[in-house]
Amino acid sequence: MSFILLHFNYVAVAILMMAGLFVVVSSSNLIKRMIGLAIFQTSTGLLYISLGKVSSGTAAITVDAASPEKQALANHLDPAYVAQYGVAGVVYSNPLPHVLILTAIVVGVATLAVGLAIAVRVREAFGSVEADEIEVLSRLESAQAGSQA
Amino acid sequence: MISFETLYAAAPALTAHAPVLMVAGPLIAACVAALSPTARTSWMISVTGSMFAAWMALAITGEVARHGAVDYYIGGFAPPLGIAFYIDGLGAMMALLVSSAGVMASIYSGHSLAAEVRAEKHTHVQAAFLLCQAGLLGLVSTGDAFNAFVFLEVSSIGAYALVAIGEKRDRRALPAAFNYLIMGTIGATLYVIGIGFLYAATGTLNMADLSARLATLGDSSVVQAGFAFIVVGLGIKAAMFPLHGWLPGAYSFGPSLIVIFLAATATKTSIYLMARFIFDVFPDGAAFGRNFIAWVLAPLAATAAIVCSIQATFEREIRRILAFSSVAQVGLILLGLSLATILGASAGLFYLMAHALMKMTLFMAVGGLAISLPARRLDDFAGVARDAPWSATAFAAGALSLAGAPLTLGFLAKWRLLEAALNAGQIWIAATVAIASLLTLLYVGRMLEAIFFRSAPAGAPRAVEAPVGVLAPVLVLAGLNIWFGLDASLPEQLAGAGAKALLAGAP
Amino acid sequence: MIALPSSLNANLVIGIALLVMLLVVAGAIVRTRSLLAAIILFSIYSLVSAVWLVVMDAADVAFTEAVIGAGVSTIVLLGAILLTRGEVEKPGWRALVAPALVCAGVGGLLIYAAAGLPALGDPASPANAHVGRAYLEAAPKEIGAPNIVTAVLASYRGFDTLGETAVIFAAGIGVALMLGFGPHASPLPPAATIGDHHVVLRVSAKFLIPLIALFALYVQFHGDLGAGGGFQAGVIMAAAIILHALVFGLRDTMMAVPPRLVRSIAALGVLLYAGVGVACMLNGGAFLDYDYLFPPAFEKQVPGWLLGDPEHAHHWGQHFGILLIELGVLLTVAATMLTIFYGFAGRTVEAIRQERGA
Amino acid sequence: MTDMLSLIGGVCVVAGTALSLIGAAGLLRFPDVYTRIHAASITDTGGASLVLLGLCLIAGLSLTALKLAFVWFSIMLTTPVAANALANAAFGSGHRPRIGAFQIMRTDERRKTSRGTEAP
Repeated sequence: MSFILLHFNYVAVAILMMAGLFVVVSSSNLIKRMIGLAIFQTSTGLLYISLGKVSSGTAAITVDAASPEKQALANHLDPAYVAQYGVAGVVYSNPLPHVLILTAIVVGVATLAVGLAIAVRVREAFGSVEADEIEVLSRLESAQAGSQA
Repeated sequence: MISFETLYAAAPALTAHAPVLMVAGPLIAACVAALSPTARTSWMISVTGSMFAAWMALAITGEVARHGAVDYYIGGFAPPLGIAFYIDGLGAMMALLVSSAGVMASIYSGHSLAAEVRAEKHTHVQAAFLLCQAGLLGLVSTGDAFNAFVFLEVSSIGAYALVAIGEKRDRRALPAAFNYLIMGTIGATLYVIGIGFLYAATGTLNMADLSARLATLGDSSVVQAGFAFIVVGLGIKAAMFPLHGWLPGAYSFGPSLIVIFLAATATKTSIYLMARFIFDVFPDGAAFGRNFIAWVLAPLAATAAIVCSIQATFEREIRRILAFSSVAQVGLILLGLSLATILGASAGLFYLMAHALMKMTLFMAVGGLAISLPARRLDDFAGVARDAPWSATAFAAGALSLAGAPLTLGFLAKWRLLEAALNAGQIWIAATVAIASLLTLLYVGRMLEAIFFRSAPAGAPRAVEAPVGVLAPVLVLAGLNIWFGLDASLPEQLAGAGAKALLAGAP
Repeated sequence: MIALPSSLNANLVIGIALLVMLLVVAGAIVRTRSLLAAIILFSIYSLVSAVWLVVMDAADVAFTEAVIGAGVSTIVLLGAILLTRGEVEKPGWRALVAPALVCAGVGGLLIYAAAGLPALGDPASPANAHVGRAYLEAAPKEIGAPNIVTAVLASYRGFDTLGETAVIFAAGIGVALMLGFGPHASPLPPAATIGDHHVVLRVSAKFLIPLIALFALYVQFHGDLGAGGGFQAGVIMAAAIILHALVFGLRDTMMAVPPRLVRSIAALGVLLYAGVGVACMLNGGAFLDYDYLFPPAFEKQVPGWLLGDPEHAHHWGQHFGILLIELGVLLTVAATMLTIFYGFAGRTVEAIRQERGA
Repeated sequence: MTDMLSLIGGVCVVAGTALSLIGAAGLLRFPDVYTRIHAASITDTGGASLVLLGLCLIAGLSLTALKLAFVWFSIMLTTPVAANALANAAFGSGHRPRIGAFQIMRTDERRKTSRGTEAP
């Protein structure tokens, strides 16, 4: 039971990624595909953050040793646990995945913006944002490419 | 006989910082280009930035040849805490390849861009191009797995938009760019997932540290999944068959500036990164690694070489022929690497460089012709040789090299591949290379027949010889195709050093 | 199995509840045919995941996800469906078998790996024990910023952040190339015709915009003390200007903050960041080694009171380095977000027609 | 004393969440746009206010309480405006209430409005 609960997040993240990927590969609508892509990328972030969680940890912002917050944090915890896994008497969550995912989120929004801008231009050029309709129009054009020139 | 040890040595202070300057140079140039007032100034900045990067790459190559791999700790923090650049023989070879392709493309863009993109956009186009270049250079020099992702995205985001601006000539550039974006992003995201798994297993992102820790870790489901995600993710980016769906569209409809640059570098840098992971990061003895090479990589590469060559034979649009040919050649490069011997890897890397050179020549020549000729189909290029003899000659040099005609670089490349395959006892790989070469001959023959031996139908628009600014880099590259075919010591040294760096300790 | 302290359990339950909510929302996005609904659901998805991130102690990430995922992404998506004039997806999937197989394959691999991953919150897992812990120990001594995430982001992995700023810059260029040029870009769009009935909105917007800008500055300069930093601040700053455009019309905003200027600021931000790196190099350090930001001779001349606590004096370079590069990030992010907004909002229906005719 | 404050604070938080829950039910069950906006903004203002008040009481007189007060202030500033703008926009685009004084409209006028007028 405990194993399932403590691995639930990985399974949930896997399903979320699949939901995003499924939308990307199966939907014909360009905008919907971008939404799927955004979900796929966001879920990747959730995987990293799961890896960086430390039980009873706090956000990686240094807590002053003398502050009341530190006392409050320490009150709930097993001193042996704090001594083994804490830094200067406080247990923190791992900051590295947070940094990586900050980067990934920003990269995600950059991709989203460029993708949607292209989708808007596709709509202007083809009159549609449905991939299958655009494909038909493109095929037609390929078949007669150059003949109008 | 040119030797890199004696070729060039920059000032020591410059050499010490060359790895990061090679990336920061184009990055800074990109900002300046975006700020510059006119199209002309932005072009000059672009050329300057690219040349600076090439200069730095040359300095690094000399340094690596003399003293071995170069390390650079960014921010002064030693890995694994900080991000470190690590450039060995392979990285130096790739850096030199990317930056010289950048120089050629940027010089070429001075004239070609004017025909393809509205002048007011030029400053931004050059900025995006420089960012793309900076991204690829960062990718080949970084020693940090996550940093590689960031640079992969820097180069990709610029490339997506640049492919899309091909819409001025052909609106099909837009869906092609969209497709490229979707596939590219899926690839990059899968790569990130793979890195996440490796991080979960080892707690580090530095490639050297990863390698050391993975060696002690043994097999686990997490490491295997990480391997699979990384390889599939980079496989998409490298247009590895059957994940190459984005490539023909992107190469067919993008403006020449970006197509020639991407054709020479984009898939190659992803192959580089993949090879880094397969041979360097993952432990040599890992069963899944060997199984993957033997049962997945090599068969897929062989299929690509055959199937896409056949596809290229049946395509009607000239740039699509070249694009499918690229997928096939990626297959040949991977076949060389999959031999996993020094000889095989050096043949694969030699082929990689040769292919970059010949594809760049071909796309440049076609782009030069397309300035005056609003045509895409092969039939429309009928008899072009009479109107534009220089462009056609350059095209012929590239095409013959692609087909592997003797006295060209392509011949040597194919020969070494055959040799390496036979040496490793992999007869079927040698057979695949031979069959793929024959198929190449078919579509190259079709293209050359149309351009040289057919006459243009009456009333068809006639091509005009490309302007000198376009023609000069094309002819230089065409000349290199022949020159290296006669004296291949330069690419041979690079490929040999790269293979040694990649397979340290292999037979 | 490690012995888990009891306090994890409340967090664990909340975390699982939020993940279930995420699953439900994701399912709804997959099912719905309405694009508008999908966008709003995506916004909800981002917001719920931001809450989950807070539960997982990732305050900075949660902040970013909230402003970027739920804020900017939603605005851009809404702009896109406005411009593509397709609020409803065409019924029917393109194909189901192949996508389902692809997803099943990837999902199977993910779950195969998940079984081997360390339990949630395992303090001894390799991920938490190796480099992550090293940062926690080293950063207070070497960098001096209380927020370790900022220390790692801006200093240890500052090069990643430079790359990320370049990605944002590239996205701004990309959107400008796609949407920002053309016949419609030079003349300003027509003044907005907002009726008098939006008087509440206008009055409160006048009040809110300076407050939002102030908050952005707070987030910016508070970044090394608590959650926040250049990215979040940049987005918030852009939000203040976007609010102005939404309420008072794009024309007025573009007159106050011209698109050309905005695009230049984006480039200047990256330039500032890279410039700090080069400055460190010129002073004898490595690229982005802020300890060398100021030449040693210069540092000796600075009066002691300015350096503050002598114990922390050696963090001076790090402190100012982080401040400067965060400023670069702020400039680029704010300007790029605005460029993206201008790109989508400026492309009015008239402009499209004009471009087609041209 | 502190315990007492914490207890009252806890009660406030619970009451606030309950109010939010009721608001969510209203959002789902109410018949038209306006009543739903009403339910949603009650959640935002009333529910959030109670939760924040409760948290203030638990935190005691500290910097945290001040920050919470700022949060409350900005919520009070934004959500009513947002609700107002939403209702305005809904009205502008032709939505008419299904209950209340506006319901008494002539049948022809009801037919003219494009969306959301017909009684279930």
